Amino acid sequence: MKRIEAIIRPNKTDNLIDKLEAIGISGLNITEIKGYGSQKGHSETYRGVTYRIRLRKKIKVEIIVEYTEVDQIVAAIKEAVRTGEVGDGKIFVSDVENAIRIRTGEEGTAAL
Amino acid sequence: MKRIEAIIRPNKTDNLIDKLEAIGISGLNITEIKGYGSQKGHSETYRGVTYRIRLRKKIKVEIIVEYTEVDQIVAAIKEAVRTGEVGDGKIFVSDVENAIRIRTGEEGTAAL
Amino acid sequence: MKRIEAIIRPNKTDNLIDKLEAIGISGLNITEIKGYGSQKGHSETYRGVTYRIRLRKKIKVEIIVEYTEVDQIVAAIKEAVRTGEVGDGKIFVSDVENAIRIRTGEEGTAAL
Amino acid sequence: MSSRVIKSKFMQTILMTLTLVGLFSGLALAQDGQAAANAVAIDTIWTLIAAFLVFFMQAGFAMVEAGFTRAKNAGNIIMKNMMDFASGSLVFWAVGFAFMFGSGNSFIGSTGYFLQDAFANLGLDIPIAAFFIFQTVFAATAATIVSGAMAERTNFSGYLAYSVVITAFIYPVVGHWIWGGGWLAEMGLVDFAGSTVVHSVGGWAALAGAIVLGPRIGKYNEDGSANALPGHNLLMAALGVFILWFGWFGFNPGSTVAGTDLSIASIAVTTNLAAAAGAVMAMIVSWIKYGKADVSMTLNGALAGLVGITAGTAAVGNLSAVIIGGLAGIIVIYAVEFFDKLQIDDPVGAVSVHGVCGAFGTIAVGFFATEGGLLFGGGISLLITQIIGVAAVFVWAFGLGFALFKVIDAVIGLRVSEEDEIEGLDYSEHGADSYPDFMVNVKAEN
Amino acid sequence: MSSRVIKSKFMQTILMTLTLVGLFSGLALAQDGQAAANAVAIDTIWTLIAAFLVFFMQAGFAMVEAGFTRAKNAGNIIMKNMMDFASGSLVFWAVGFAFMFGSGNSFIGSTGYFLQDAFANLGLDIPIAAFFIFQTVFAATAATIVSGAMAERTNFSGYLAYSVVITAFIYPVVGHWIWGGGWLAEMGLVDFAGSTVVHSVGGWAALAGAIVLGPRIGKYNEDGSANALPGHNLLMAALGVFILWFGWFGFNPGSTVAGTDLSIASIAVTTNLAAAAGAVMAMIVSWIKYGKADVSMTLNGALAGLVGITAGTAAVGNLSAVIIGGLAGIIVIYAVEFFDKLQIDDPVGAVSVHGVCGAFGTIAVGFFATEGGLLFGGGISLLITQIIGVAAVFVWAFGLGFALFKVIDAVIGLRVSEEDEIEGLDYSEHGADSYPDFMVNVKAEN
Amino acid sequence: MSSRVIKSKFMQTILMTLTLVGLFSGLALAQDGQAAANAVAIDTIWTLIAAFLVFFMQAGFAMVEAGFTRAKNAGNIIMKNMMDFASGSLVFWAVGFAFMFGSGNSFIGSTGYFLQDAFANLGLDIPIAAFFIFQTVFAATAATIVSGAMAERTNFSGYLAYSVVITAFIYPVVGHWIWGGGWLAEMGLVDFAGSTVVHSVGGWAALAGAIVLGPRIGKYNEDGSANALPGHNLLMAALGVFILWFGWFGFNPGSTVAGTDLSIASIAVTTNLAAAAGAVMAMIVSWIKYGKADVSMTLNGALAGLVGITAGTAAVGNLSAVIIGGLAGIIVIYAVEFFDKLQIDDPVGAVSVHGVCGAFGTIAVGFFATEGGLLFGGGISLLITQIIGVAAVFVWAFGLGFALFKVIDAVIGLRVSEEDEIEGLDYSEHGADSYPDFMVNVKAEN
Ligand SMILES: Nc1ncnc2c1ncn2[C@@H]1O[C@H](COP(=O)(O)OP(=O)(O)O)[C@@H](O)[C@H]1O
Ligand SMILES: Nc1ncnc2c1ncn2[C@@H]1O[C@H](COP(=O)(O)OP(=O)(O)O)[C@@H](O)[C@H]1O
Ligand SMILES: Nc1ncnc2c1ncn2[C@@H]1O[C@H](COP(=O)(O)OP(=O)(O)O)[C@@H](O)[C@H]1O
Repeated sequence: MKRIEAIIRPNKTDNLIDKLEAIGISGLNITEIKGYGSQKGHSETYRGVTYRIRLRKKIKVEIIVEYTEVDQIVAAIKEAVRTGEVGDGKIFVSDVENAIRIRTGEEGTAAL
Repeated sequence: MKRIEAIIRPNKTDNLIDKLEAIGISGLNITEIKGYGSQKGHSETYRGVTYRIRLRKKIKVEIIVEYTEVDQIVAAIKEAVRTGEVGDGKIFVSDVENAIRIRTGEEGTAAL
Repeated sequence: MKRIEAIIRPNKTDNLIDKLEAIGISGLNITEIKGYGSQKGHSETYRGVTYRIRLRKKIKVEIIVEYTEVDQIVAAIKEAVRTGEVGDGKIFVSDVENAIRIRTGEEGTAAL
Repeated sequence: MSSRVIKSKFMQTILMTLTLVGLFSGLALAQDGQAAANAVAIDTIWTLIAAFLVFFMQAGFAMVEAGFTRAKNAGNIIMKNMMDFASGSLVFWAVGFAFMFGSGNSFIGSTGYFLQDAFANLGLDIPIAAFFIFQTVFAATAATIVSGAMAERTNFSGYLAYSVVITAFIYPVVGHWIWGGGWLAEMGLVDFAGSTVVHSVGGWAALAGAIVLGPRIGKYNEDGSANALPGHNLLMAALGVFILWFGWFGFNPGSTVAGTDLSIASIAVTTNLAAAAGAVMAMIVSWIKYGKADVSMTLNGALAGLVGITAGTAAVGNLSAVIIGGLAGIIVIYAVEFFDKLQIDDPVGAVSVHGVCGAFGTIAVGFFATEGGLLFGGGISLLITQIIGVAAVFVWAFGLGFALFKVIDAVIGLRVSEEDEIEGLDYSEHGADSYPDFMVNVKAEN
Repeated sequence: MSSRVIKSKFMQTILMTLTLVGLFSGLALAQDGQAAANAVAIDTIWTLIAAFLVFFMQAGFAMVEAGFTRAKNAGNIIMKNMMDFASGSLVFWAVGFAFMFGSGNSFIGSTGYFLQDAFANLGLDIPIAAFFIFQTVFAATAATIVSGAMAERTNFSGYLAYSVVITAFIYPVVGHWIWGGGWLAEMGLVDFAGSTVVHSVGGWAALAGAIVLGPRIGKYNEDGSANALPGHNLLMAALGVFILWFGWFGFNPGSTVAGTDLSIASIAVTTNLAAAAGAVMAMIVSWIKYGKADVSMTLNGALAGLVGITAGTAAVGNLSAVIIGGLAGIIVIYAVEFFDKLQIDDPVGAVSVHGVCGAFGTIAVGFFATEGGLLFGGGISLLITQIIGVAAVFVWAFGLGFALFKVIDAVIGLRVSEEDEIEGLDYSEHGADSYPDFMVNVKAEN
Repeated sequence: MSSRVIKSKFMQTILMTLTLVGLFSGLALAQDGQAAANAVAIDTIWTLIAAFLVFFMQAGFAMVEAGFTRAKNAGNIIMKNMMDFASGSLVFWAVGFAFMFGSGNSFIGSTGYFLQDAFANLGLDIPIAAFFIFQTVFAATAATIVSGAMAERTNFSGYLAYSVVITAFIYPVVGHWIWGGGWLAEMGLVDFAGSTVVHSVGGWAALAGAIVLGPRIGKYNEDGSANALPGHNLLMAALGVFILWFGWFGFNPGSTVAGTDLSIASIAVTTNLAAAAGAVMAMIVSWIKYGKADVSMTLNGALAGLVGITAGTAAVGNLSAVIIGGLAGIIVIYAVEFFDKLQIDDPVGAVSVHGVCGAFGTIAVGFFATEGGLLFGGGISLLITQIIGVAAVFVWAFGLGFALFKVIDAVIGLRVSEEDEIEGLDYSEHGADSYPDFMVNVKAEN
């Protein structure tokens, strides 16, 4: 099994879920994070003091899938969230050993 | 070392920590996430517009442990959070290469 | 590629980012989590009922890097956030198979 | 000079004098007319402004209750507070005011439904409409108190049903007893602005509601100990307390329904001193008991002082006000703990603040009243009257409230399902999320 | 007795009588003076206190608008509400008040810029300053209504420009027509506290603004259906509604600008009953339509009832007030849906609440006025006048508003860039973050 | 006719006339009585309502301070604001009022502790209780100002100790000097509603507190530059400003303590114009300086305008009010930057708003007063008096405040530990979490 993590722009979340729903993804998780990268932050002012915000709000979408599905999903993500501007984000793929569905106790692919 | 991630119902968090405390877990992390799965979302209405919330609030509990402890912990999680209804969640197990305790610099199992 | 996750005290976040910026890290992610560990929680009182908070607020900093950079970064983290008191946190290192930059489609090290 | 001439002169003079006096009196009356009309206008604007301030207490109650409960129920709390006032305004107009102030017997009034009566029996100079709006906002206060004690688990329809009945009947009847010329008024009960009429009625009905409902999921452990279910926004709760304190300056001084009655000034002073003393003592006692100055208890202490002084605000001196307020601030802490021990779950402390401190304040008048109070040589009779009043109102409000909630429970269902309670009433009752943009902790830490 | 003596005596008596009467009258006048001065003082404090309450409605509008929109724009909403009042206060002082109440023709006034005039034409007993401050807060209300409909996408400079023009010109002209002795006043239009003058003017300008701006990104789908962009804080929105309701007790009863006019009491009652009925009916209808009692619609319903009764608050009976308020509470729901169907995006429902219900309330006077209303045998003439007034004000406020927004769009730019809108106006317009400590959902769930 | 008869007739007539005049006068006096009583009632309700509005400013201060600081200290801020009012109410009753208004010398009063005196020296018509409650809420305002400058790092016990002393002594003494017939009153200082008495006293004590405490952790860098520690809730801060503005209509017009004094109307107008001008100018200047219209500075600008006009509100014309308010709105921005450069950390700008603009406003009277002001041909003497007053009060309030804070620091400890400050005062001082349901950013971004 593989873990696909996509760091994306928040306003693309809906697009992405629509797309993944369309290709029949059975489950995923969303986490709110702050990202540091080539996309620079911006400056705010508060009571006469200007300060730089170097982190940007990002969404991490995490999906555990059969390794055979990775390519299709990665392609779908790219399609759904790409704008071509700096800050579009990354996809990371890593290994997962096992998955267990708590409700039924099923393990492995059956648990997804 | 292994990473055990349990995606659970928020209202089971306490139960789970109690249980893990009881079996002597030394540490864990809690993250608030939103999950998409077979458990469907629900509909809300705002000013005459009804909209579907397809994500559910979930808690991710993450524990890094010696690989020998995995089975016991997985069993404990199942016991603590299972209701038998759709949406109970999943457990994912994956590999961790090394752990370092910042305070002491200890590495590996000693760092947990 | 490796994933370095550092669980640190929230008030050390700035220090850490400064440090990592200084050694030329190209990107990272920040997540707010709650941690359970040897550092005990504290007690609060509300309307005559005292209750124990056993989780502490922590920050998880996650960086995906070339495996050759791991040691330097781990050392930098230790330097930036260590106080020597219980609760300084942990660093976990694990494997990542691939990284993709959504904007360009670049893969592997080039995507970082 | 002939006597006739003298007589004539005398007559003339008398006549003229009489004429002049008559003329003068006529003008004087006209005069009197403008000054008297001014006096009525002064009384009217005073009563109205006080009514507006008391109306604003609705916002205070809503903020306190919402602040002291969890984010997932905030929308439901808004709805309860908004609707008990809105529906209460309508039913109090329809029947409540007639039951309370209509002519009738010593138990209940029975004329003037829909305000279709001059209410001459009240002998008011100000327009009946001014008195009516003032009484409307009072009635709504009694109703809204209950909301807090029943927060986070009550079926919205059931709450609406209850709220209509308390404003239409339970409260007006007590009001008639004490303010409408009923049997307690005849006994000489002193409850100037409603420690008992308003606050205790609300508080005891709240007690009945909390008992019938049972505690929130997770509030009490199997060993009987209580868990904290911390309120989600102390700042809003504090804002609510400030608003209530502000509104109380309408509640107490306004209860003269006369701005020409200069005791409004000393009433404002006793009100403020009691609230201050309540807050200070609650802070001190909580500090001693829990090791730290407790925010929510201090806020409750201020309210306790206000409720406590409400009965005697026009009857006691400043020092007595400080003592009454201070004692109320202490009592409220022990009352909160007491009900927790009985596993009666009252999320905002409504029973302790309004029921217990309302009763305390009413009885305290028997001790502290400068006229008739035991401590000022007035003997024990006032005290006995006060105690009778408190007891009678407890029996009525708690008893009727209990019966009502049982009936509602059987007919409509008083409590939401366990699943809905966990999910939060905002979603289950209103399909809403009060804070969709904010990350809300899915599980309070513990 | 000689006739001379008698005459003399008679003369004497007459003289003395006259003297006394004179003396008496003099004193009586002095007397009269104090009572009359008191009456003026009563009217003055009433007007001022009402003005303060209406001022406080600014806070209510800010909280409602902020609560009903997203967290990323809260700071911008604060700024708009603060600045339309602040700049409005200045321009209304400079020219608006003169346009509205100065002597002039039946279209516009033209004396008394910068309050440099006695405004004898108004025939006021109270100081002109009292009347002026009361009118200032009214003018600012009209301006601030627009802010809600244009929320979350308007360029701040553009908004400022608009807000100056409405307070300086668009509103005062309508005010002159109806309250300043203009042509609609001459026709006998009844708009006691401004359903049309204030609320409709604001509402129709808001409509123009919402149309010129276009909907927020993501509000409507390609198939024409609407998405919910839920407001970020229902508790603050509810607080805002309570504040507005509170302030309305200054808005309506205060519009007598006389505390000696005892109709202030019945005005307070009709105001409250209409608001209550509006909230109740909106709750019921939303419950039926959407399956659950909708929080935001119920809040809007209370406001709709208030706006609806504002024209007729002094002219209709209590039952009529309940009916008008209740109908407004129903109408507002259908109006919100109607504008959504037209894809006119009004985040807080300002057009529906203030424009539509303001017009409805004004026309309702033609039916329900106890004097002159169709239903009370007054014939159709008042109704026709009311309809003419509503139509004329629509043409003026919508027309001028539309033109103005088009000009601003061309010159300054009315809408922020897409990127700025997504990022939020707090950052793009003010470099700020209203809630830096809280985790804010980066994407509302859907 | 004999002269005797004539005499007799004459006597009779005279007698009758006198009788009648006496009768008339008696009645007239009775009459006079009602009108005079009405006048007292008008003054009393005006004073009370103003006092209630000023009381409500406590909520405003609490919201502004909480909004402008971080979430982890919100509960502590509530407690400070609640307790300085509560304990202040008690000590001002006990001694403060006697020091301020009791008979005494030109430095301090010394009769009427616990209000045990008729205070005939004040020559009031209204009940002393009315005057007392009005003064109580003023005293509490001075105290609460300090809280903001010392936010986020002050030991709660230390704060309580300070707050008792300022209300019991520091403030009443200045009050005596200026309003209690003391030496500055004798010199003819004009400080109508307290730019100096209330605001500068609070502001200079705040300055002392901020200096003794030192800056918050992380506020200043080693190179002397400042970091932003953004307030956690701009919406609450804005609500607070609206509440303060609202309350100021009690603060300034109420300071006539007479509703029959019709200058209340023009006072309300100057108050509002100055606030408006302050907000507008602060917005403009911040826009120019920082490139964007700054929310928190604009909010401060409105308050600066209000503080600035408070001294001269009854003495200056409308245009002068606009100028004073506008200048205050500019000054406050430079003052905030100035103190930041000195590394005096004042989280909410209390020193700049209340201290600096209070002093500015007092001096401005010397220029702008229509009677006695330099610009209106009144010569320089008033200006000199004003400057002397400002200087004397600075020395007193800053000096005594500084000494007091040093003593508290030595005895109780004025500042919490570094660990507690990082954790937040809600936990360390009160064992509480103000927002347990919300995810709170554990580190503000930067
Ligand atoms: N090395 C990394 N490890 C983890 N996350 C990263 C890394 N580099 C970038 N990210 C995440 O990806 C986001 C986008 O990266 P950025 O460099 O700004 O733009 P782009 O992806 O277009 O090159 C960052 O904000 C951060 O959340
Ligand atoms: N493939 C997946 N990858 C990651 N998380 C998943 C996946 N499938 C489900 N989840 C998580 O598990 C939660 C529960 O899954 P769901 O299918 O609703 O119920 P159940 O676990 O009972 O089958 C989801 O809300 C989501 O958070
Ligand atoms: N086994 C573990 N798995 C995951 N996270 C852990 C584990 N143990 C500790 N942590 C995280 O590290 C934090 C610090 O650990 P703690 O034991 O309190 O102190 P220290 O790191 O100084 O030994 C914890 O709060 C928790 O977030």
